[in-house]
Amino acid sequence: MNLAVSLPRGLKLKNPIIAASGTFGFGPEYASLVDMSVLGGISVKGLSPDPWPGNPPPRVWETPMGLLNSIGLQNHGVEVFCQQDLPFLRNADTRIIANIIGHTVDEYRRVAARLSRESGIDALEVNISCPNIKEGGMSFGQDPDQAAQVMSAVRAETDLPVMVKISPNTTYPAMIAKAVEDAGADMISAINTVVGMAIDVRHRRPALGGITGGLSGPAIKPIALRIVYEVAQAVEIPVVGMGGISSTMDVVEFLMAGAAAVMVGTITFQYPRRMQEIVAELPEVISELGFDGLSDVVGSALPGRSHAAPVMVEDYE
Amino acid sequence: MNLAVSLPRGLKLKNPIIAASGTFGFGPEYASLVDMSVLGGISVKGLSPDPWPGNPPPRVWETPMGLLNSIGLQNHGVEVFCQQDLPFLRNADTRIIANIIGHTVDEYRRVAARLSRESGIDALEVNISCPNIKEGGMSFGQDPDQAAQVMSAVRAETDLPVMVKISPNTTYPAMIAKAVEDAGADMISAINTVVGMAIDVRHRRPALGGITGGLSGPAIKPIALRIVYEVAQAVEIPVVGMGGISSTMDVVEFLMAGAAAVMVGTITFQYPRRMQEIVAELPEVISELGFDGLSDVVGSALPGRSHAAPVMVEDYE
Amino acid sequence: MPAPDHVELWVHSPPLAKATPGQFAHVATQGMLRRPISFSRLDVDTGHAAILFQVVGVGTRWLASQQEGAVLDILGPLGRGFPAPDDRRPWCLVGGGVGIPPLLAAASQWTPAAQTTPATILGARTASLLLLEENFRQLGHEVWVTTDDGSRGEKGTVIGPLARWLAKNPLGQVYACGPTAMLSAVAATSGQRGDVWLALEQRMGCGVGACLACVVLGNGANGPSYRRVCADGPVFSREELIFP
Amino acid sequence: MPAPDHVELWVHSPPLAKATPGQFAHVATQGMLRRPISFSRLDVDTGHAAILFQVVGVGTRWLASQQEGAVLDILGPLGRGFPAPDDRRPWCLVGGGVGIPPLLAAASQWTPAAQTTPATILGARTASLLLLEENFRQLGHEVWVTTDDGSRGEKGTVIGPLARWLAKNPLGQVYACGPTAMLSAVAATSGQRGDVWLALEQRMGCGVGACLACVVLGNGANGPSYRRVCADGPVFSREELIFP
Ligand SMILES: Cc1cc2nc3c(=O)[nH]c(=O)nc-3n(C[C@H](O)[C@H](O)[C@H](O)COP(=O)(O)OP(=O)(O)OC[C@H]3O[C@@H](n4cnc5c(N)ncnc54)[C@H](O)[C@@H]3O)c2cc1C
Ligand SMILES: Cc1cc2nc3c(=O)[nH]c(=O)nc-3n(C[C@H](O)[C@H](O)[C@H](O)COP(=O)(O)OP(=O)(O)OC[C@H]3O[C@@H](n4cnc5c(N)ncnc54)[C@H](O)[C@@H]3O)c2cc1C
Ligand SMILES: Cc1cc2nc3c(=O)[nH]c(=O)nc-3n(C[C@H](O)[C@H](O)[C@H](O)COP(=O)(O)O)c2cc1C
Ligand SMILES: Cc1cc2nc3c(=O)[nH]c(=O)nc-3n(C[C@H](O)[C@H](O)[C@H](O)COP(=O)(O)O)c2cc1C
Ligand code: FES
Ligand code: FES
Repeated sequence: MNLAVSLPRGLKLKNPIIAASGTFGFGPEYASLVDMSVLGGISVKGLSPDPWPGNPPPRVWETPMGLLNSIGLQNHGVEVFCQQDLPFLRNADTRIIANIIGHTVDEYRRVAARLSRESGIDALEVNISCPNIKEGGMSFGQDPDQAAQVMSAVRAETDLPVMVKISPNTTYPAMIAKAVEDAGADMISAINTVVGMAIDVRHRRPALGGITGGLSGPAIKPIALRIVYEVAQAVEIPVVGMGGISSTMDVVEFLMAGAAAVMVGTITFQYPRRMQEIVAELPEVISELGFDGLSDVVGSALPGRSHAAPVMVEDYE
Repeated sequence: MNLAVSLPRGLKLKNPIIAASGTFGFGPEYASLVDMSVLGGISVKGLSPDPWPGNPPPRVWETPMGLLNSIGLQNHGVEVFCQQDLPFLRNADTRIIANIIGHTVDEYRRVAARLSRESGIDALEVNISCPNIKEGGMSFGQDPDQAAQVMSAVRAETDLPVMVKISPNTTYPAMIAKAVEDAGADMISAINTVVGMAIDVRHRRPALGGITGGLSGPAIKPIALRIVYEVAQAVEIPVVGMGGISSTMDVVEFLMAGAAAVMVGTITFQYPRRMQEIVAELPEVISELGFDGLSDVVGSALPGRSHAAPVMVEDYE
Repeated sequence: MPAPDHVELWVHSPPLAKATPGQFAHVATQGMLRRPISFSRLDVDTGHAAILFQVVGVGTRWLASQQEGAVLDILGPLGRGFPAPDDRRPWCLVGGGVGIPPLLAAASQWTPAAQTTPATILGARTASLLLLEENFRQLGHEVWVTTDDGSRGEKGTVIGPLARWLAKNPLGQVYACGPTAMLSAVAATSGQRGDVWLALEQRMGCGVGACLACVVLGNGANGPSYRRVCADGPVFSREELIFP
Repeated sequence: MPAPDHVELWVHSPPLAKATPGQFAHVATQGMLRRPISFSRLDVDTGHAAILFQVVGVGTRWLASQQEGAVLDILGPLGRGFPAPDDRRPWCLVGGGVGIPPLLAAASQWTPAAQTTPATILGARTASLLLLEENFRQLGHEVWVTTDDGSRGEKGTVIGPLARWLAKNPLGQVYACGPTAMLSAVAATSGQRGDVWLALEQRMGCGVGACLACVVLGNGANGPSYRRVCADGPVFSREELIFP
């Protein structure tokens, strides 16, 4: 079965499985464990114009079926990335998505501009979950106007396919998605982590150095599916779904909810080869569910689709 | 150890463990399994002025360490409650909290007024997660002004202690808490369920009859703790924390994050006696952690508290 | 193993053994919710109760992996079981798939009406999934079997034999358990007659009537209203229910 | 059991057996994250490696419950281990609690400098928690023991014996592993001298350098910067680190 996915501006993936930003480094870290050429793509760790130090440790904490992280978007900046990491990535036989971050609209613009001068980058993913330091720290992803401003600034600098990664930490994620679509986004990726925290009971304090952190992993899958389902109906552009995927069936859930492709994050820490396994299993699982191809699966649980028809008619279960 | 909790307007609980609304019915359902007199209180299923039918089934679906429900606030209305359920509850040796719901400010007002005429109710819990049908369906809990209007209307009708139960499905839950505090709330309870969904892959459709549902259970504990921690700092009134509690240590996490008492919901479905076990274990756990009493635990992980002091100094772990 | 992927599991528990056929056990496995499973056999003398289930997901897989001697956490018996038949009139059991086991518990306890042979109609998708046929024969029942693919008995559904039995037994009482589509057809086929009892399934939360998760559409005092399968059922009379 | 609640577990895996002492195994248990545990012994000839750990939470409890013959899912060897000592100068191992096991792996591989006896200083909260003392003695080390409560050896911390050893061995090399407070004290006590190697712990995500979870404060090219314990360490030279 052909698993290829065609996305806007000529972005073609071998298959819909992409490594999620921040969980796959810049590629070489996992290279001895994961065959990158099997993946549809990888989204690298968020890149800012200048290096960001990130938060004090501890930076991760386990929760029931979830992971809290307060990495704080530590990265060595777009310049070092272009010089040090891009040469390796150019040789990787997969699509490279650069995840970009900033504290002001101009910082986003600068990163986009810098990356657009380089070869080897196939798409940009704009992470709007960063606090807007000019506007008092509310994240760009919580306000449609600010999100649109970021997208417009990035659009002005690049012809690369651009996806905007939306935050679940806002009342109406679909409204943000619509705003960035109108501002020129080619795709939406959803969702980023959910704000959460844990208490280190023995030490009587918040468990993470950053106090609050981002919740990821299977615990957030229902939250992610709901947002993908809503966004897929609110916008015309493709949605890349993520949040808690740990199995091939999880991927199918996201595809049915309207995702054209998916990203896989936290589970990689426990099972680095899970993405490869999913790529291998996907054709069979899709066939067994009665679909002819990947594109038939996408959106099949959206309103107005084949809802009522169960895959197998089982009179007796 | 004395576990009693004193809350505003003379509301006194034997201990800080309260059964969460919607997970404990009206009391008699669990009476053969749970000794209600051991509990600090019970919050009954949401009550509307007229009966609400709720959503079509299926109404529950399991997710990783979580539960999605789309009960849709089915209830037989406040009048039937007063006639049919209150006589039983009046004889229960625990505090009775009536959870109230409405589709308009006036519906909330009517329920509060009706309940205030009855004896046997110790407090009201205003669930503002209902859609405001006059304002196009945005929930009261997503907008500070609307939330405050509901609280003011309820306040005008009752001298009972009132807690407002806030929703996590909004950008700034603490802002809602502050708004209802200003409108006369005596306490905040947090959090209600997180909007989520699941796909029934075999049937190619949303798993719940209500399409989306509310996520509860351990999966949401980090989300709940973060909101309790923020709200406890934003308001002066006590916070009743909940979301994913399944053990005594979970209760301690909520207390440390600033909750004066807690509610326990979803875990009751699996282990009806878990609340009793927690009440029994709590004194010993609190002592082992080095606290003299319950009130010392409350807020001990908030900024400016004894943070840095670990409970035990372990040079070698 | 009663059929591939099916497991019957006995537990020693005098209170459970006193269940009424049609009541269920709410079994803690892993995950957030218990699993409702009907009793397939009840031995009040020895204090044993059995559940017979198909392995379909994580909970039943875990349960099937339990070793002899394991201690299970079960709430029950829960719900309203089948009312015993009026023993002056003939009765008939209609079971599909995993709806068959609770009917065996009933068949074992109920006495046939004088001068009648109790009838049992069993349906399955295919022969290998047919449960407990021999057990009903051993109890002296007249047994009709249907399979969707005709691999055993009559090709088709339980509705064929049921319609014939109803035609011959105008005062017959019907006790059915199986998938909703089958119960709906049983309800339709039995027309206006009384004494049709249907045991339903629905996804459950608490199992004790507190959460309102497990509802099905029924006839309330003031028109259609939701009824709780766990507490008002799982057994309902046909008149209590509304099928779409 | 090396001490109460401590378990040493051998795995057959030729690639793991080739680890450098100080490297670690990243072990899948349950829950979302793997557990990092250092190698306590390495037998490259038979292809076996051992990890020795204290049961402190869900992951180590699960691991301790594994039966002989179980197949484990381990990533490794990961990280940068201890550099072998310059064999012309004396060296000393300093271990606290569960920091002791990786030092045994080192002690077993390294040769003493000519005319010196390797020194090992072991600390624990109390006697029953002291790990592997006999093993170091069997390797011919001179062993000093300290306990916080004086229940075995000198009352106090490893810093006492270390300061005395450093005073006698101005060119001595130091290899330490233990809780951060101990490593910080070792760093302070060893003053400006070079060849002080410290093995750190930090909560980890990926274990391979990709997620930036496991950082500690270190000296970067342009001032203080975070270093990854999993990929840049867990072993760092004293100069690379900044202790608060
Ligand atoms: C009153 C009652 C009696 C039943 N009696 C039997 C019986 O005797 N034998 C038997 O094999 N099965 C019976 N079932 C169905 C049985 O409950 C499900 O097959 C079982 O819960 C599946 O659990 P799982 O974890 O293996 O599957 P999963 O699909 O992993 O379960 C996920 C969730 O869905 C629920 N669920 C899945 N299927 C059903 C279903 N058909 N009905 C209700 N909830 C479901 C589970 O309880 C669980 O909460 C009965 C159901 C009800 C309501
Ligand atoms: C490089 C390295 C080497 C280690 N070597 C050893 C060893 O040889 N023997 C030994 O007993 N222990 C060692 N530890 C500590 C060991 O990793 C923890 O004790 C273990 O992860 C606890 O897991 P748990 O599930 O039992 O505890 P839980 O507290 O339930 O674990 C919860 C989470 O916290 C993490 N965690 C808990 N304690 C620590 C810790 N001290 N350091 C890092 N993460 C922690 C766990 O990995 C897990 O992600 C080492 C740690 C590191 C970083
Ligand atoms: C340790 C960690 C670091 C992350 N860093 C980034 C990042 O730099 N940029 C970004 O857009 N998302 C980042 N994310 C979010 C993930 O890309 C993803 O949106 C989220 O984890 C949900 O997917 P998952 O449940 O499969 O992990 C990070 C997640 C984790 C766990
Ligand atoms: C089945 C179900 C029904 C609920 N009904 C109500 C309700 O009527 N009113 C209300 O305020 N909260 C209701 N809740 C929310 C709970 O009271 C609680 O806020 C939430 O479940 C989080 O706590 P938990 O994780 O311990 O369950 C319901 C939750 C569940 C699972
Ligand atoms: S399962 Fe809770 S009411 Fe039936
Ligand atoms: S644990 Fe991921 S970088 Fe070290």
